[in-house]
Amino acid sequence: MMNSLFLLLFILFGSAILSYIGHRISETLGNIIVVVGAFSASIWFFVGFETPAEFSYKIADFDALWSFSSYSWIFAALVSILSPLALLYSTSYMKGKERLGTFYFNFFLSILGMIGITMSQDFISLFIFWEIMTWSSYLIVIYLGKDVEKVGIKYMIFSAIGAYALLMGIVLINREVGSLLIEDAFAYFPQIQFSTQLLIGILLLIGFSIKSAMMPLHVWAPGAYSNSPMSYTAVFSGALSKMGIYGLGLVFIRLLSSGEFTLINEIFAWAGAITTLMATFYAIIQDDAKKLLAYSSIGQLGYIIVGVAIGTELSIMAAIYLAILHAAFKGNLFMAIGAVEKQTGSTDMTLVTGLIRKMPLTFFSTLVSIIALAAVPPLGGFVGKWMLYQSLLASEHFFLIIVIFTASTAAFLYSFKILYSLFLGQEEPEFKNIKEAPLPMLIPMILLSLFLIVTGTFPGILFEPIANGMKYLGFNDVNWNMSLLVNAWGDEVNLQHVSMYIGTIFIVAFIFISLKNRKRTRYVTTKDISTSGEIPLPHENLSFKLNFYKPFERAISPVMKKTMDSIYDEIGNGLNALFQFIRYIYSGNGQGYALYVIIFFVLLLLLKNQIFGL
Amino acid sequence: MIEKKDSLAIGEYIKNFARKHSLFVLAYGTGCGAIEIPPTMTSRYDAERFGIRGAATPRQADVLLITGYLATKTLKRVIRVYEQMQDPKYVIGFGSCTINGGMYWDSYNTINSLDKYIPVDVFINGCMPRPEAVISGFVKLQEYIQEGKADGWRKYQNNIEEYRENQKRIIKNWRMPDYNL
Amino acid sequence: MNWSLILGITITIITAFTVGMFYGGISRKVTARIQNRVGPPIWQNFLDVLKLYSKESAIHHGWMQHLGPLWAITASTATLMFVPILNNGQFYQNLNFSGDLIFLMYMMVFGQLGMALGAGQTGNPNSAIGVSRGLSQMVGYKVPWLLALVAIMVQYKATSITGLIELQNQIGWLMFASPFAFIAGLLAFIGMMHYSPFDIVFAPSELASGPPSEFGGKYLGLMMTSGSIFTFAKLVLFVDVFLGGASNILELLLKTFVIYMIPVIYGIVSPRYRTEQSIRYFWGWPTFFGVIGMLYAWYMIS
Amino acid sequence: MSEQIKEKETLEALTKTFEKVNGIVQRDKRVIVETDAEIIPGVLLYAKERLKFTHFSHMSCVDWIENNQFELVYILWSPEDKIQLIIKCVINREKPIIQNIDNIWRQANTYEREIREMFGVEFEGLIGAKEFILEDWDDIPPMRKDFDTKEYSSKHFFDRPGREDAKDVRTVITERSGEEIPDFAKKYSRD
Amino acid sequence: MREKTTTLYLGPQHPGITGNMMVKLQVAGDTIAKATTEVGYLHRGFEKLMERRNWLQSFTIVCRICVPEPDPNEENFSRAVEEIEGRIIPERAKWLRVLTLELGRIASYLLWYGGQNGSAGLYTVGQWSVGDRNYILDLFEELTGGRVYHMYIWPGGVRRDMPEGFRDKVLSTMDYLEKRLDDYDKLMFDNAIFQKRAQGVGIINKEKAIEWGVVGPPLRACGIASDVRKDDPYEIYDQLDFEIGLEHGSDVWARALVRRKEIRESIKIVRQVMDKIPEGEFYNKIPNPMKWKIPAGEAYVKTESARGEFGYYVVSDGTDKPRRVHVKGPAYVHGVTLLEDMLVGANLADVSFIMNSLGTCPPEIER
Repeated sequence: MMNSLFLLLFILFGSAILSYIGHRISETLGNIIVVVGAFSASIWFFVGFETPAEFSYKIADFDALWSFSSYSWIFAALVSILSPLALLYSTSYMKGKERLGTFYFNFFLSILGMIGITMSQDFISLFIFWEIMTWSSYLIVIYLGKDVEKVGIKYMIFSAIGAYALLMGIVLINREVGSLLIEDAFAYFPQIQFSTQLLIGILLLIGFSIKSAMMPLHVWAPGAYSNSPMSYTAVFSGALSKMGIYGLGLVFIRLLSSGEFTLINEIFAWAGAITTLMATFYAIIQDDAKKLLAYSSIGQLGYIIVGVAIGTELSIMAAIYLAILHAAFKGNLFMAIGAVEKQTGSTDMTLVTGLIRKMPLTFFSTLVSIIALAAVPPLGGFVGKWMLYQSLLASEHFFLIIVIFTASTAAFLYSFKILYSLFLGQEEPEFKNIKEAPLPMLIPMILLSLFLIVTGTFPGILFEPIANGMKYLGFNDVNWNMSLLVNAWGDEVNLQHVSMYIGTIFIVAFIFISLKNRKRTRYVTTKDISTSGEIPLPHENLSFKLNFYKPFERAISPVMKKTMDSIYDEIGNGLNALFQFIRYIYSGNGQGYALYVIIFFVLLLLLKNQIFGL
Repeated sequence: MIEKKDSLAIGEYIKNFARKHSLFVLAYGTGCGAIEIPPTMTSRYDAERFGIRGAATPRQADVLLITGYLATKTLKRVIRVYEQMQDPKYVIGFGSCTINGGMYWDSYNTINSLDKYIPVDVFINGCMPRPEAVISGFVKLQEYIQEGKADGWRKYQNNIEEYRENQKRIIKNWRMPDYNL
Repeated sequence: MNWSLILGITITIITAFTVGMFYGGISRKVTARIQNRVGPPIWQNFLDVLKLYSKESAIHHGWMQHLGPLWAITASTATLMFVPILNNGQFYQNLNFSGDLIFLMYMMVFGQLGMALGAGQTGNPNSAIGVSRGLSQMVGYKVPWLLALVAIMVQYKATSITGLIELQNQIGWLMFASPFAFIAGLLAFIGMMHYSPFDIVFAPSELASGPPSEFGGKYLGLMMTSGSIFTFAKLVLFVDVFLGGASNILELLLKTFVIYMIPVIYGIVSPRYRTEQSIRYFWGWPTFFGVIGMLYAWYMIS
Repeated sequence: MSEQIKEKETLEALTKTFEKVNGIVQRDKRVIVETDAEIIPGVLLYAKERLKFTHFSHMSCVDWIENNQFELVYILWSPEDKIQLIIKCVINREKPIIQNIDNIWRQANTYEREIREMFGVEFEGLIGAKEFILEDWDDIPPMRKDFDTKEYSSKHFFDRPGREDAKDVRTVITERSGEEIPDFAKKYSRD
Repeated sequence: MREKTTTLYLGPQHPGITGNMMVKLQVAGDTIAKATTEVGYLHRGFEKLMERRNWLQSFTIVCRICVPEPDPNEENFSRAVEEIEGRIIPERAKWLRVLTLELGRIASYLLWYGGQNGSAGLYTVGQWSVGDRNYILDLFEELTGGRVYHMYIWPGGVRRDMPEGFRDKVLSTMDYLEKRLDDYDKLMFDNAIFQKRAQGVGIINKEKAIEWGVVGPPLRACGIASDVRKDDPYEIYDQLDFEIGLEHGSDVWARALVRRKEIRESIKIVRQVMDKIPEGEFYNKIPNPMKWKIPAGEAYVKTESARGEFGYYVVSDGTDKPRRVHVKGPAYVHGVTLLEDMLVGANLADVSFIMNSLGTCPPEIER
């Protein structure tokens, strides 16, 4: 009998293999397989499921259980929505690249990993899927072969640290609880010794928070995000990093729910807030759009971590809401930047300029995503931020608010920078022949943009599944409304009023300004600007791009002096020999990894009694 | 009952009234006459009483003050700046040099009659005109605006070829983009 | 359709525009008097705006520039809509029941982002530099402003402005009840008004006029309109939060005028800070007062 | 009148060091010397380093079209001794080339650029844009004596009305009003 | 290939520029990577025009060379002519010349107050000082008949004697000004923000200042006591008791302090002149100006203007017209090479501020 869960994984795995083979034969065939596979998996996930689907089996004497909880379903849904869009985008984005088969194989595998993680109700299969996800994503990070030494090694080392921490935690849980089922762990966890609880908690948290790029464990992320193909980064940053959040949510709310762990919660909340602030500052000073978005992702994940770590009803809701929205707007942004990269060949914000008239739809989707990202009403981002602040206010985390609010304000800086540098500013002759991105790239972007616009006015369409999911975490009857936000003190924001008002005034003013002197209003090129009466020479650059926020940089220089990255680099230099050795193992060859995985598991199985049966 | 024509006239009157009482002067000291602009704008003479204030860029400005002689090099910039201004726009020629070259009539580098190159609405004579004269020039301009006579910009649009020809006689390297006229 | 609401909104916008314009005129007059001049008539700003609208031609460098001023006016009137103009007033009720302080804080940035995008589209380096400075400075003054507001929200457990006004009817003005937060808020507010010494954004001596460099005619007119509305909205917000709101229009005018004159007078006698100096200034004393205010609030509730 | 000791010392030092230098003490604090164009950098360097004429006041060029010569003038000032030293040299007008001295005084660069533009004198290895003051100039350098500015002006610009015949303004006025030029005014007549 | 740094045109049409010139900035962030000045927008060919005019006609156009402070031009030209011709001028004329020169210096410094503060955004001081400058211009008007261009100092002396009651007017104006200067001090020099803006900005190295031929207040702000009035006294400066401003900071702030001191010293000089001025002739008659020939010769004369040493090199070939007049204004040194060098690495917000502290005046660069 074919279980629907199993079938889902089967479709994904089958698509992986088939797309690999298909791309060997011809690119078109491969692309068709990719799109069909991706959408059929997604459709199967949303339509074909009989709930509750369950699948249990044994791996080496351990009980394993696959099933979606209402909480993990949110994340699985997120993956299932974002990944087909990203794959559709990818067919066009990756056109003409080499080794496409490998790329799509790994892409599907990491989707499989993510789906697997969300459906694992036991720690061992969670770990296995976790590793599948990690390896496949690693292979994509190094796929383009850029900066493999710096980026790939960093990513692999941090992933390995995370995996080992996770594994240690799992091992300890098994030792103390005697079962690897997640539900069992939750049930028996309060009975074990406090110090062990703490140890397990911290180990699991480290394992998960590395994936969600929390400072100071974020070092791998900027490179990895910006180094992989943008179609994958959309999923990488949008969905894959949420797996960490998923885990953190489980650990914080279900495992460490007793009052003794408030300190850990506080520490993580602060770490999240600092992550947000610092990552925002880093994002501001980036000159490469991908890097900027990578840091911005870290920053946005920081908010989510804060929400999860605070652990109140509203904050969890905010966190999950933000996680979903982040997947949408960051996925969208990475896709848009990818479109720019595809069309112009660069994402260097000091080079690319004035694309707005060439790529209006890409600009539109970037603009919408940026407004959502910057949490400006009336788009969806605001709702999440608002709930987060309210939850912080209600739970009396005052200084935390200041930190993340500052970060959120500072986020305007990079938001503007990315819009201005790539799309606005001078239109230069070298970008004269740029065309709008092809349709397969546009469709996902437009869909995501529409999603963001709708959630601004009616966030309730997301609140419903979130409220469902939160039941699993122990929050019953979560109060939610279609478009009215109410905080703990009864103050409210009516988003429908906001959207309606803004829409009306905007239209009225638009009609006014467009009709006024319509005949004598005209477009002039960006070269015809008031340059103090002088006529600029062709080689002179009139776009202000370089060191865009230099004064701000100077103002924040005291905090930025010793960056985390440089500390790691220094350590890295010290441990060069070790790194060389690790490089020898992680040689960048797929078969090597397979070998490594197999050896690891063989060892695990051989020594299972020694390790697990302590 | 107000006729349509009358209402148009009233509209025109209000427009002109606003235009006349709000003159943004482009901050461009083209010649030595610029030295009398600070006194005109500051405490003793205070041109802001008449709604005259400085504007930083041509896009925002209404009045272009040509403060004295124009070197050929400046003429090019003046034309560019003038064409970047939005209609209606006015030009005040300031000092004798704008009228006929003044004491630099035989110089190889200064033009002699400004209104051959851009339309001038009001000339203020003198070398240099005192702030009182400048203000009276502005008042004259305000009168013309109210009467609808300050239409140099329209003249420029209509006779653009003629002006261009004159301009190109002096500016040898004509490397200017086409502006909105 | 709620026609009375639409009428109310229209009246509010017109009031805000008129008051903002007159305040601008008064500030020009006051500046002139201090500078030993007569100064323009106080309705000069109306003439300026009218003239700008009556300009016959306009240029734009693309649709984002076309939308920029629109965006600004949308945001400024929206801010106005969600700020209670009068306490318990039947007239200026608008939509202020459906927003709160946090919402307003974000709403206020909305217009700036739009303006910044409009200015960015022009391709004028002056505009871009102005925007870069403006946004940087914004992060500067947002910190004390935030501290002040959060201190108040925390202390009185209310994020809605209506709630704060009601509260102030009972306990007196927050200006006295939370003095430190008030100081921080006021200092940040001075920065928010973009008068000297915090006018580096528009610094004519190096940036021509900064972001609006390329805006002329109707666009500049719309920007000036939006600016005066926004000024009024900010003033009312400040009065509502710290000065107990106003129960009639005269009281409102009086209070807002007093608050408005502080940055104006301060601006007349100060040169401008450089961007980083201004950011550091805001992260100095104002933030210090904000933190004190916060601790005070904390002390008061625990 | 002072003894002019330092002035004489300066002159002596210059004339003794360089064969081709000769000059006079004009008056208090004024020394003027002439030299050859080839050794100009040497003389200037000597004056600067040894005689402490550290301040480069001015540099000029005079067109002696009758002799077919350009005269280059370097004016130095000694802040210590408070003496002004004028060093002059002549170069051929047909082939006006001289060594550039902006490595001795950086600001001489400005003067040289101006002289290059206004007289067409070439300075060897002079950096800086060719155009300094004028723009798109296509006539002979304007400060040369054989350049007629009035002719250029009437050719390129619209002539100033009333000046076509270059008449004395007073004549024009009196003609118009029908009066006689008064006797006291005739004394100052141009003709 | 497009440059990476942004090109920013500061001028010619720009509110931040002094006069009509252009500084093209290459900006990286708000730091200036390269600055290029371009002049010539005000070139009238004065020197060529003078060669076409006879000696007295030339005298009427020299004052147009530097607009903010025309008197040093007249002084220089007259003195050059007198030196070549060997003409001696009456004692009273010398005092009157010093009077106009010092009044002109005060007027020029008052204008500088406006520029320096305007570029820092403190418009009030500028409004006051430029308004108060009108009182000096009134004095000029009464003395010379001209508000901006005086044409007062001419070869042989000065054109007119002091009118009646002029002395009291000068003295009362000086009293008024002194009071006003205290007001400016309160708003400008005691202003913490102004100090923050000015201190440590636009530093000229002392050695470089000598090497590059910096003159006037910028040089004195480097701690070098150099003033033509003291070093090479002309007219009757050696009979007057005055000090020159001397500071050691070499930055904008030091230059401002130097000027603050000097404007007060100028008031002192004006008072002294009013006290000590001798009676007598004010003008030695020159021959028929239409036929006035000056013997062949040459002279380089210099005057301390408000911005520094103002030099004229005049060559006569024995005819009724000058052979060559070459003007060296202080801005000639400051406005091109020095400015280009100083702006590199400076903050964008300080460009206009630094320019104003140097007192760049384009018309004397290109003439």
